[in-house]
Amino acid sequence: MQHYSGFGLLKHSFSHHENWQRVWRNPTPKKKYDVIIVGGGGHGLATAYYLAKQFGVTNVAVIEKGFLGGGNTARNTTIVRSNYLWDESAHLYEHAMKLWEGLSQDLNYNVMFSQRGCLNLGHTLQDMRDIERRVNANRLNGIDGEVLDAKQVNEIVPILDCSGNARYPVMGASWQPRAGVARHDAVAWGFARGADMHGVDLIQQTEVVDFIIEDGTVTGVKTDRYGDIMADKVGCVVAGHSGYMAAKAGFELPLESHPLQALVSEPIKPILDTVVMSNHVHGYASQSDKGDLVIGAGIDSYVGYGQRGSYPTIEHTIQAIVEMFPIFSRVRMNRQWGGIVDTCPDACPIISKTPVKNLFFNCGWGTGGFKATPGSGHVFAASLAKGEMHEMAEPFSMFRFHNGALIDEHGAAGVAH
Amino acid sequence: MSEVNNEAVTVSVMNQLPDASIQGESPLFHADLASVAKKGPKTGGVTFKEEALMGQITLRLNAENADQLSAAEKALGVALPTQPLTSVVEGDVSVRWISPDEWLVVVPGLKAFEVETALHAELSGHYQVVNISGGWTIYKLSGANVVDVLKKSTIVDVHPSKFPVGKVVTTTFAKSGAIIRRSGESEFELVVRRSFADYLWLWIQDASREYGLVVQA
Amino acid sequence: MFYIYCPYCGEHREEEEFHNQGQAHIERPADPDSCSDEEWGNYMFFRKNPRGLHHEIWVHAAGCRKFFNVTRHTVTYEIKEVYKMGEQPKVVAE
Amino acid sequence: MSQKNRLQNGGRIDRSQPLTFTYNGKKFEGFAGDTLASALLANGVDIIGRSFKYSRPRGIVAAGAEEPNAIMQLGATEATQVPNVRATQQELFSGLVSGSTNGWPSVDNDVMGLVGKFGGKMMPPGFYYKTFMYPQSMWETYEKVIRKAAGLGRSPNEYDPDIYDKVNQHADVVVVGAGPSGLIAALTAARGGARVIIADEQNEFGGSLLSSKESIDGKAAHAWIADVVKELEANDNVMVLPRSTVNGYHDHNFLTIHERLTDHIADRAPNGQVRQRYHRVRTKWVILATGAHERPLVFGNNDVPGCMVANAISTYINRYGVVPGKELVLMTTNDNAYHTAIDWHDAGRKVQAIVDTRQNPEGELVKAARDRGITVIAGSAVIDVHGGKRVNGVSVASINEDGSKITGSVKKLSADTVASSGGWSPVIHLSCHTGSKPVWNEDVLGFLPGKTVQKQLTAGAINGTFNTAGAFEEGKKAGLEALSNLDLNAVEVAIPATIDVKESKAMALFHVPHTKPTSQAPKQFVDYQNDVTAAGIELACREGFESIEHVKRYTAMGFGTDQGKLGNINGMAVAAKILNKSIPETGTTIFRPNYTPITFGAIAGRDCGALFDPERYSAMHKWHLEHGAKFEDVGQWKRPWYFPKAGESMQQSLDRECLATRESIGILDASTLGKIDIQGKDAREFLGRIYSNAWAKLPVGKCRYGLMLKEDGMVFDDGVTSCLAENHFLMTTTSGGAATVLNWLELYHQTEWPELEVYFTSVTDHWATMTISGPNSRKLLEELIDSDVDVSKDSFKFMDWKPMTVAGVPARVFRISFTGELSFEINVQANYGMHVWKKLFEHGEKYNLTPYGTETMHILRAEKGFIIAGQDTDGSVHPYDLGMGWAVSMNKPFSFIGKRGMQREDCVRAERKQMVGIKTIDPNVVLPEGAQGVFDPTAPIPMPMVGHVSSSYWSACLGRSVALGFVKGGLDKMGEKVYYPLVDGRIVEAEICSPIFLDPKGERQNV
Repeated sequence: MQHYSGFGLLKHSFSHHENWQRVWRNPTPKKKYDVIIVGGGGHGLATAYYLAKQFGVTNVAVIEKGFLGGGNTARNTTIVRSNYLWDESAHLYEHAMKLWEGLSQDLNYNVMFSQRGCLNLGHTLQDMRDIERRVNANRLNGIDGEVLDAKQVNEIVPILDCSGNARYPVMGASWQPRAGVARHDAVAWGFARGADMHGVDLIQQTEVVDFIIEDGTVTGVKTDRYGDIMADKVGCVVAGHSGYMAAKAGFELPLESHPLQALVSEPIKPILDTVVMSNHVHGYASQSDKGDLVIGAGIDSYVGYGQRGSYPTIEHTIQAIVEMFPIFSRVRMNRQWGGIVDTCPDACPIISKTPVKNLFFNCGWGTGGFKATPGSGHVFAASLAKGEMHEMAEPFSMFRFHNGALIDEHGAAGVAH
Repeated sequence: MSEVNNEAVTVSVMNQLPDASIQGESPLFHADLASVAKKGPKTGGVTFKEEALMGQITLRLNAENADQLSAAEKALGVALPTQPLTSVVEGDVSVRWISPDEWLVVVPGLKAFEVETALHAELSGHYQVVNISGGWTIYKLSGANVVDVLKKSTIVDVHPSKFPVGKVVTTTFAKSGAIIRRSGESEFELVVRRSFADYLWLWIQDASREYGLVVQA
Repeated sequence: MFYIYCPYCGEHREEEEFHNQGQAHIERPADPDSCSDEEWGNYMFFRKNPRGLHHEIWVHAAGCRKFFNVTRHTVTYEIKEVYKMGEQPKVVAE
Repeated sequence: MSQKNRLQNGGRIDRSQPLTFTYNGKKFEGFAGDTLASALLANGVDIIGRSFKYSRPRGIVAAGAEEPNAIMQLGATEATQVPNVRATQQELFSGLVSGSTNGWPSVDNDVMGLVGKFGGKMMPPGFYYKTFMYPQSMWETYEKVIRKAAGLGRSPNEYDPDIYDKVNQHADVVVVGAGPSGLIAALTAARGGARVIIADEQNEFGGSLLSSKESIDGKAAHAWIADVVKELEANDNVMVLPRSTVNGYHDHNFLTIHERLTDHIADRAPNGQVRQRYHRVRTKWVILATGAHERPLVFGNNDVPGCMVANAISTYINRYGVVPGKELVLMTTNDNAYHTAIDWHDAGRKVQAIVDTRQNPEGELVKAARDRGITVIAGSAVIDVHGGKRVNGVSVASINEDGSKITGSVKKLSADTVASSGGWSPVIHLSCHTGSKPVWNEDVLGFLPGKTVQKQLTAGAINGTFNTAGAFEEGKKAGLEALSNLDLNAVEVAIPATIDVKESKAMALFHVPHTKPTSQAPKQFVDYQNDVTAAGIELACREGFESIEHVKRYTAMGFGTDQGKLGNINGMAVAAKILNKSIPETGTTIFRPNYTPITFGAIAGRDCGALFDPERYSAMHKWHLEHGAKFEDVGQWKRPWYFPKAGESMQQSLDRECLATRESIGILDASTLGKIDIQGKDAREFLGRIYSNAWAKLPVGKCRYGLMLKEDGMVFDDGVTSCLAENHFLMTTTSGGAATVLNWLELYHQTEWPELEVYFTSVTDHWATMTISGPNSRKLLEELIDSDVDVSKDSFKFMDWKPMTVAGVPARVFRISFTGELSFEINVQANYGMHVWKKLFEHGEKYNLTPYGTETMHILRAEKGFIIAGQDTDGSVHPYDLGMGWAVSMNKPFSFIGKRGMQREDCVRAERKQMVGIKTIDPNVVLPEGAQGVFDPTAPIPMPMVGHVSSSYWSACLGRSVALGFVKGGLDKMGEKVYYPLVDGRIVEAEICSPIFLDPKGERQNV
């Protein structure tokens, strides 16, 4: 097993880096697995990793139609925070946060998790009430959080326009110091490498075209490249494509897939040291280690699988960024892109059994999936291993949309994220 | 105050105007456009005028109901434009198509109640007449650069081939909305909501700055 | 950004004038009181969400304020058909 | 330094207009018509920056948008700083101040360069994923160092003094690119009567013609270009946009064009002028005539300053009169690049050799070069470059036919400039923006635009048609096709005469072999800006990053500000080679907007600052301003929040406003409430379906409060609706909810119940609404109405409305109350609102009529336990949760919206959070809104929470705090304790009580 370290780098530099091992194998799938994970994004890979590493289920395959981590994992704005309002989601995201805090070491792969703090700005009295409510709830749930006034906000982010002259002046913010950003691709790769090390087969460029269902129980999947592959349990973790896959299994989900856009500026020297988000002015930004301002746009209103959205969404976002950070007016936007986010009516995910026995879905993360990656993978793995939902996953059953036990996180989910 | 009764509909109608001794204040009243006009430039690419205190009436009815159409024509003295996005002008009455079952009737402010009453008197069946004179005002924009200002402000195509004289479009205007009617080659009328009037006035001043803005009182 | 034909105004307008209102042809159950929780939940929340042709409602919010149906491809974003409320689509998924 | 590389004659520069500029603190001179890059090259500036990872010295390699290295900081003042401007695209102006973006203490002597030299070996792709992990606590420190090293230029730290503009355009045809194909396409479309926009990113039209000595119709190309532009400009239907980059191609043929109006004149736009204008274009057809970028070859040390793309050198010579060196070695896989050697030679400088990778090159250009006495070394390649801060020589070796191996010995040649050409990559970026996947073409050796659903045509080099004659033909064809698609008649356009030069077949070579394996060879750069080498790509593939997307992400290839315009295809070729696949098998290359970076300010346009979002005002707004109101943002409305008198604190104002209202009379501007006029015989039925309570029997002249629910049973708006006449109602909504509610009504009417005869019209703005509230309000009202109108207790009851004339203005007066006091809501036509408002004050002075704002309104209603939708509701509470079952009529025949939803399993369970009053044990403690309640404050974290405080105020009238909030099962827990552990460590003890703190019997409003 190849351990990564600075010393390893030095050693390999003497052999011109010719002897690095593959980070993962490129296996031909077996006929049957204990668990098949459909979807090799961050959540699917994390699920496989924890299944193998922590729950001892190593006869596992992850089947990915494209390349590992190529969906929303590759397209998000990398924000990690756990300051959600309701107990159920706060516990889930905080569970993820705790895993984030040791993830690089656990994976022996630097996911560059940078706890630089996150400000959620308030611009109206109601914003401030919501902030106070959320921070109070966070603290009683054991999640770090503070309510700041405009002056304190300005001390943390001097370049933010905290004057009273703005159309919607900053009145204050919630502040979660442990929040931050991570290197999104590295998260997928780190989990993939870890899963592979523990024996998980990562099958790329292979699309699951259907489920094999007998008497209401899933027994495997049909693939475009390797035909039928059988499994005792199947976990479907395909984000924006969840509705499409659910239809294959014969049911609908309470979600819609929408375009979610993001953009980056050209790289500039370090100037923004925290994550700044504003629901009201409707934009958020952080600065990557490479120097790009990473800016999230709002979600487009229509169902869209095109990985692109409408231009006014980008315009509104940039107006918001210039409004919040007037000094960025002359900085330039480099690139924009879009992801496909599967959004639930209550802005919370679905981690759930389904009408098909042994078929489990983990989806509906909407705009907030990245931050939950390790937590989502962990509780989903626990659920798959046992065949019963983990207690933290329990409230996120898809059947809450029948009985009405929704967990409305629109406020905390915010702009996007 | 009267209650209009006809076979099917019972609605409350009132003359909402006080006597002439009380001056109405249009949405831009406080901007004192008369002084602005006096002090400001007399020539420029864009000319602005608030057609203040006009009477505006929303009329809703079924355009496929010939009886209602003729009743409306009788009351207004002009047939409703039933072609989408068109308008008619007859004397001091203009009617803008808003939607297949909605028109905006614009008359001099003092005539609004009379027209309202006439419409109630003539119409029957399912219809709605609402005096909205206080809620809207009319901005008249004209001049050589009027199209340039509109292109900054609205997303509809204002090229004469697509927006001929007489056409009416309800659309966005900056971050608000307007009912835009081309009233001449280089003249447009914008019907705008009262509460957005200041914002739009600010916008128009900004958008026309490079061409020179002439304000008429 | 979409360019949407409003069947009431009779011309194309920019997407900014419209609001999307979600999947079309969802009928409110005639007798809600007799619905089970599951049926009512399905009506409120469960959606087709297709990758392909989607029948959806748009409203010409900044224009004539009329609601109408659009058949749109959710990958290419092509609008295949626009039709009024109460009408059925001619272009449907195979 | 004088302009040592400037030619005496030729080019499109104006030698009579010298311009002085500053680079890295030193003054230089260039000419009008120069770019910053051409002026720097003219002055012999070799190093313009340091590379980002290895800190290697870098020079200018290209002449346009594809330039990866010459990334400059611009700006003479702090406020006008612009980071990351490509010197190749920045026109020179007098007084331009520029500097390199990396390098310390200077680009010429950079300390990090040493680190790069020795540490570089430890920085293969992905090195940071493999290290900096231990100890965990050190990451923040490592990160600071990494961040500092990255980032290119810097943001200004002052506000932008310039203004930006946005214009909406509509066209029949947009032609992107004004090279030969674009010009002819535009000319054709324009002559046919189409509305045409032609945009080009450069200051001059002509595209590739500007870089060559080619003649058109027997005259100099620029003369022909001038004629075409003249004709286009004279046509009213044509918009000619130079200095305008089509940056994005969006769905349904929507384009964004970024026009730079003053960046070529000065740092800051001349007074009052717009710096940049953004065009949002909807067009029926798009003709992409975007040309092609030449690909450099990948070889050892190919980043030493002096290494350039071949055609860039021709551009500098022919367009700018600059020869960027003395001794040239050209390496090429094709005939076309021979132009560069010929141009160089004809400029009087030495061409050391043309190194042609093909075994037997023989085209007209090869002959032309040989005729000039230029040495052509065939079947060979430049495998290494020598020199540090400037090329001083190259190593050349013969290679085999497919370019995979060195076959002969290595020979050294002296040179200060190395040009390379690996062929041309069509500029397909825009066609990718809408999701179209490009297709590899073996003949072109490049990607061509793929299938698209957009109405898109292409012409010229984007199709791999690289000769001018072909470009003209395709331009005309595209123009005619657009006309035909537009149902316009075809027109005659003569194809200008060109001299056709026969070129022989090019070789497919991207990555030049070396005597050593790639991993041990000198660094062979693929992506200059991100320091991605061929060895790095090979390593990525070896490690299992086999998808090209993985390769790009692992190495950062293509993620620079140039978005891989030069490097992506070479990188794919390197990956394909090691994976033993073809290029198309390796993947494809997808580009996203923007084609080149765009100023944020330009995208924001005028929609920032005061115009960021409309401010909505009521008819009495000016009065509020004049009376010192502080405003609260409610939706887009500016509502008076409170009216402080001189020296008053906010709390003092509120106390005064509250007491004045309860003791005598207060007045609120309530105009912002949403108001909807509803008429029709089914209006009543409709209300019954949309509200939770009953409307069937509400008599004319009466008002009723209603809750509006979503289908899930949760409250989303509320308000009073009045029966004006049998079939006529006036609905009020919350200020923020007006548009949502109207849309909600229309949604249900148009999509569910079109058979109901009812019409809705917004009258929010039409009525000015003012509420007088307090024991003296009737007295005041009586003073202003006609004496024959009876507003006494019995004839004008609570929840009645009446028409009357107030201060001479016809009004509808509603006797409704949100304060619990005797209240009258006066509605008058908004143009008379100010008149009535002022009259009320004239008469109200003696009663100490006190204006109050939203905050006092909130306090007064909270004392009465009235909810504010949106503050006390959050989409998760139904009427029973609010203790408002009285506002639900379960027996209505129609199953109203929300009825079924609120009966779902979870909605009827016990222990739901219910709204109650909360009385702090210490009456002086005002709970913060948002405080979370617990039953057991000693429980460990996570402490079970039972509900939050939604409204909380100091009540001057009661002399204590009052609060409304949610408590699990609260309605059954009256008198029980609840605790609020606060952020500051305090635990506030409180008692659950009725939400009605004041006048529980409602006597005050019934007087």
